[in-house]
Amino acid sequence: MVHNDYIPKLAHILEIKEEVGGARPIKTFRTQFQNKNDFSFRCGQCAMLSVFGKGESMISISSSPLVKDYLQFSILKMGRVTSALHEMQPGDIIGIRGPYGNGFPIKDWKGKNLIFIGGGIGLAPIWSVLNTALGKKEEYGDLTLIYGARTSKDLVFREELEEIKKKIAVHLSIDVEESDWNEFVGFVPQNVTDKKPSPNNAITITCGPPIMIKFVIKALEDLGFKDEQIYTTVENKMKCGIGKCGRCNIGSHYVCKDGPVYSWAELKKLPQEY
Amino acid sequence: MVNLEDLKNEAHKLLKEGTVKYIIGYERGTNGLLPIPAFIKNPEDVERLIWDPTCVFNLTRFLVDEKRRKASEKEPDERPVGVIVKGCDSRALVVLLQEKFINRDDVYILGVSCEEAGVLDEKKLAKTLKGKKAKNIEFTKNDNFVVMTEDGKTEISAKEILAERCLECKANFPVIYDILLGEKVKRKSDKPFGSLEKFESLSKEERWTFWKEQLDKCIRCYACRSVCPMCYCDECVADTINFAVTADTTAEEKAQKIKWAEKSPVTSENFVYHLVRAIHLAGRCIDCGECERVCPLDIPLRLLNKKLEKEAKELFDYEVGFDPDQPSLVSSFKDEDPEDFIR
Amino acid sequence: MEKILTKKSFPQWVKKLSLYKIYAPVRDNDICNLEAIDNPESIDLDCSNTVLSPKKIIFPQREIYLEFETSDENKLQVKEILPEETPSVIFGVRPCDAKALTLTDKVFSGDFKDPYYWKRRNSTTLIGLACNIPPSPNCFCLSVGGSPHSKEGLDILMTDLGDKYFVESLSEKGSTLINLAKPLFQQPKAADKKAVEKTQAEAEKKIVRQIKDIKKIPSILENMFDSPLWDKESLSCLRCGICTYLCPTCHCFDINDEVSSSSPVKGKRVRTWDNCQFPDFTMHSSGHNPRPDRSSRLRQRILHKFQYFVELYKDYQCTGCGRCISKCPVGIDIIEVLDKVSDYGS
Amino acid sequence: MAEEFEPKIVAFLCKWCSSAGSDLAGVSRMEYPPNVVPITVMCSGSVSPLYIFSAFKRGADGVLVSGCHPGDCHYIKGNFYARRRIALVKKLLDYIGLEPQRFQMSWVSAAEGKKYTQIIKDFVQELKPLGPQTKLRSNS
Repeated sequence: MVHNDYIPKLAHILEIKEEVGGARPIKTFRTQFQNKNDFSFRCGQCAMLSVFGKGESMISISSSPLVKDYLQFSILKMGRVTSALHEMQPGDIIGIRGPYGNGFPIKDWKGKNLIFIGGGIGLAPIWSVLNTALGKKEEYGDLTLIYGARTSKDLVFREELEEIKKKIAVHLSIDVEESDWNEFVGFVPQNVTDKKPSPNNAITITCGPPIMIKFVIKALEDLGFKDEQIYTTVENKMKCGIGKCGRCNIGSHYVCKDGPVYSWAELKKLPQEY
Repeated sequence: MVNLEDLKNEAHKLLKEGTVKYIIGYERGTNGLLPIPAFIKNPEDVERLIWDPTCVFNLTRFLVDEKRRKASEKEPDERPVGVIVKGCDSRALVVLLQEKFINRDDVYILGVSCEEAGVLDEKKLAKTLKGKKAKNIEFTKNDNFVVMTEDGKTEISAKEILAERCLECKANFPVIYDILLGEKVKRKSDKPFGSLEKFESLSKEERWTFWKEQLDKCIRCYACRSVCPMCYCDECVADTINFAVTADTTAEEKAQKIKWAEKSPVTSENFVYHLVRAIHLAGRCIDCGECERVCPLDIPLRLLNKKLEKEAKELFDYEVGFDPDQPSLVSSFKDEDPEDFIR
Repeated sequence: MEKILTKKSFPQWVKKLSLYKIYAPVRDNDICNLEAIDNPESIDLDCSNTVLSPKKIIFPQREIYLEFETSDENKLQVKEILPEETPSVIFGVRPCDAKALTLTDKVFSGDFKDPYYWKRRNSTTLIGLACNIPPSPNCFCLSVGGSPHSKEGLDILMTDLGDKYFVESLSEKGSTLINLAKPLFQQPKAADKKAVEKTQAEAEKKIVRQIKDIKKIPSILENMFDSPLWDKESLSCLRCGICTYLCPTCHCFDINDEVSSSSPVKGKRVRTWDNCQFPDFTMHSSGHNPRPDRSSRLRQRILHKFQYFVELYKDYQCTGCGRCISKCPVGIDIIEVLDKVSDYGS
Repeated sequence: MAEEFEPKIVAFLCKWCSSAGSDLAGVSRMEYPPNVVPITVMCSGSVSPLYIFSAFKRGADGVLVSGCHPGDCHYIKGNFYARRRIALVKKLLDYIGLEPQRFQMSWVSAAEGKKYTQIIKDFVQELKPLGPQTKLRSNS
C-alpha cells in the first residue's frame, strides 16, 4: 500500500481542561490514538488536527515526547476548526496527522542554560521542550521560565506552573495591575529586561504573539544575547503540512517543513512575510 | 472618431493644473493589440495615452481600488481621480454613484464617445484576419473598420468585428461626464436583446444542456468577478473565508460563516456562484461585457446578465445606468408590478 | 525508436489504443481544450495551446482525499480514496507543458510522495507534438531552457511533416503505444530526418518573445523583495486566478471538507486548486495577512517562479508557454516584468 | 413496485402571515402532505436568492416562498420587494433550464390555513411527475 500523508489517524479525546475562559478561551486536550501509537515526534513539532466536517488546523504539540500515554494540545479558539474542537467532549474522535516541522535542536543544547520566554498561548510549544528538559534535568544547566499574559486569568497551565516553581526559576507577569498579584506587572519583554537573564552559555526560546517576540528579541539583544542564542517559532496559514500546497512559505522556506523553529540568526535572513 | 490629441490635451491640462491626482486611461501593452490600463500622474506622460476601438476595458473598475486605497491612507489626497469612460463605462459609473459607492466629487469624468462605432471583439477580429496580425485599427465613416496588417490595409464591416454588446448598445456616448470628447451620436441597434433570441427559443432541456455545458467549464478563477466594477462587495458569498475580520471578530463569528459554495468546480457549486452573481447584478449590470471578455474558458456570461437586464425592462420598465438618482431595481417596487406568478 | 505515421493513419492509431483513456486537444469555437475523447476524428492537432495544460489531468482541480461517515453505532469512519490507475494517453502535448510536468514532479516527490499525483502520473503516457509554428504569440520557451521540440518529460514526440508525422519514441511507455499499431508505422527515410531537422531549426526562429538576461534574474531577485517595482507592476492587477490556474507549473492547493450531512457528520475531504493571487490564500484565521496586497502577491508569483524554485529545485518554475500573458485580463506581462527586473539589476 | 416519489419542498414562510397560516392548518388538523421542510423567516422580503439556490443545491425538489398579501406586510413593504426579486429569480431559473414548476411564490395570510394546505397539495402534485431535482443538486 502506498503511504498517504494526507490521511489522518483517528484519536480519542481523553481529557479536556479549560485553561482560560472569556472571549479568547483556551482548552488543553489530551488525546490517544485508536490504534497502535507509532507517532514519534520532537519538541516543537506540530500536528495537523482534523475535525471531520470542519477541516484541519495545524497545532503545536504541548506534551513532551517523553510522555507516551497521550498527545497534548493547548488550543486557542480562533476559527472554524478550533471552535469545533472547543465544542468537543472527552470520547469524541478527531484526526491527527504528522508530526510536522523541524522542532527545537535540543541535542545541541546539552549542558546549556535554557531560558524559556512565553506569552499567552505561546507557552504551548515551550511546554513540550520545557518538560523534556525537566525530565532530563541533569543534561542541561539552569532552567528559567519567564511567562506572561494579559491578566492572571489568561495564564495557561496555572496548576502545573505552581509545581514547576518548586523545581526551577519561574517569573510570571501580567499586563495590568491586579489585586493579590505579587509578581511582575508589565509586558513580557519588560519582565525579561527586569530579570536580566545572563547570556553566558545560554539559549533562549521565545514563543508568543509576533509583537511580543519582536520586543523580547530586542530586550535579549540589549542584554548581550547573540542571534544564534535566540530561538523562536513562526506561524503561517497551512493546509498540507508537507511543503506542497504553497501557502506558508517565507522566501523559499516552507514553515510547515523547514520551520516553525528558527534561530534569530536564520530568521533575520528571511523576508518579513509572516 | 474622437481625436486622440484632444484627449491628451485635456488630460495634460487636468494634470498640469492639479485638478486631478491621476488619470486612468488606456495605453499600448505588449500582448498584441490589447491595451493595458494606464495610471498617469505626470502631465508629460499623457503621451502614453491611446484611444481606439481596442480600448475595451471598463476603467471604472479601478475606482473601486482607488476607494479602498484612499480609505487606508492616513492623509489621503482629496482631489478627484480622472477616468476615461466610454458610453457603457459611464453607465457603470452612474450605478456606482446611484449606490453611493463613489462620490461624484471623487471622480473627474473624461467622457469619450464611441460615436457610431464601439470596441472590437478580439476573437472576431482574429477569425476575420485568419492569422494575420493587426497593427492598427481605425473606424471610417461608412460603418467600416480599416485594419492595417502586414499585408496592408483591409476594410472590414463593423458588424463583423464589433463586440456583440456594441451592436446592442443603448448609448454609444457617455451619459455623465465633466468633459465630453466626440459627438453624441448613436449607433443604430434594432435589436437591443438580439443575442438572447437564440437561447430563449431553445426548449427547457436544451437550455439546461447548454448552461450545464458552459458552467461546467468554469475553473473559478473569479476573473469575471474581479473585473466587474459592480462586484465590489468586501466579502463574496463564493468565498469561504471572512475578509472583514478585525481584532474584535469572535471565533464564533468566524466559525459560523456559512459556506454557500464550495471551492470545488463542480456543477452544483458553479451554478450557485454564477446564479448568485447574475441575480446580484440584476438592475446593476450595464453590459460592458468585461466578464465575458476575460473568461479564459469563453463562457458566455453576458447572456446571463443580459437576460436579467431584459426582464428588468419588460417586467418593471427599469433601465440601468442613466439616472444616478433613480432608486435601484431591487430596492424599489411599483404597486402594479406583475404578480400573475404568485399563488 | 523513430517512425513515420501518415496523417491519414493517425485516427487508426488512436483507435488501436482502445484500452487507454484518450485525452486530446478539441476545438470549442475560438478556444481549444484538452478533453477526454471517444472519437479520434474530434482530435484537433492543429489547435493552438489548450486553455489548460495536461496539469488538469495529472493534478486535477478537484481530488477527493477521503470520505468520512458516522456509522450506525455512532462510530466515525474514515475511508481513504485513491484515484483509479486508468491507463491514459494524452495527445498533442506541447513540449513546454511536458516540461512543466517534470517540474510538478519535483514538488510532489521528496520526503512526502504524493500518492494522488503519482497514481495519475504513472498511468499516463504523454504524446508530444513539436510546435512548428508557435502555438501562442507569447511563447518564450527558449528563454527558460525549453524549445519547441524539446523531448523533456515526453514519452513520444511527434513532428508534423505536412502529410505525415515523424514519431519518435522516448520511453518504454511510448514504444508500447507504437507497438500496439505496428503495421501503421513505417521506417523513416533519410529525407524525413532531414526534414525534421529543418523544421525544428525553423521553428526556433519563429519564437519571437524572449526574456533578456534570464540567468541573472534569480540573483537580482534576491535583493528585490522590498523593491517599489512590485507596486508599480501590480497596479492594474485584478486579483483573479487566471495566471496561476492556467499556468502548467503552478501547483498550490487547498484542502477542505465538503459535508453532505452535518449531523451525523458525513462528507468528503477534497483538494482543490488554490492560488497565491487570491487574498485569502495566506490569511490567518486571526485576520492577519502576511501578503495583504496585490504587490506582495505579484512578488510572490515572480519570486516563487524565478528565485525560490531555483533555490529549491535548480530550475525555473516557468516553461514559457505564454498563457499567463495571453489571458491576463489587464495585460500584465511576465516577460516585461522580468525585463524590468534585469534593468533593476544593471 | 417502486415506491412513489415523494418530493421534498423547502418552504420559506414569513413569520407574521404564512408561517402562522401553516400553524393554523396544523392546529386545525387540516390534512396536507408531509413533504414540506418549513423555514420561518421574518419577512418574505428577507429571503435572499442565495437561500433559494442553496435549497436546490442541498437537494430540494421544490422551493416555496410565501409571504403576506400585498398591503398586509408587517414591515409595510417587504413583500413588494420580495415580489420583484422572486420574479427575477423565477425568470433566471427558467432561463437556465430548471423546471419552472419547482419554484413557487404565494401569498398566505395567518387566517388562510386552508389556502396553505391547498398550495402544498398542488405543489406536491405538480412536482411528482417531474421526479427528483438533480440539476442543481450537489453530489457530495
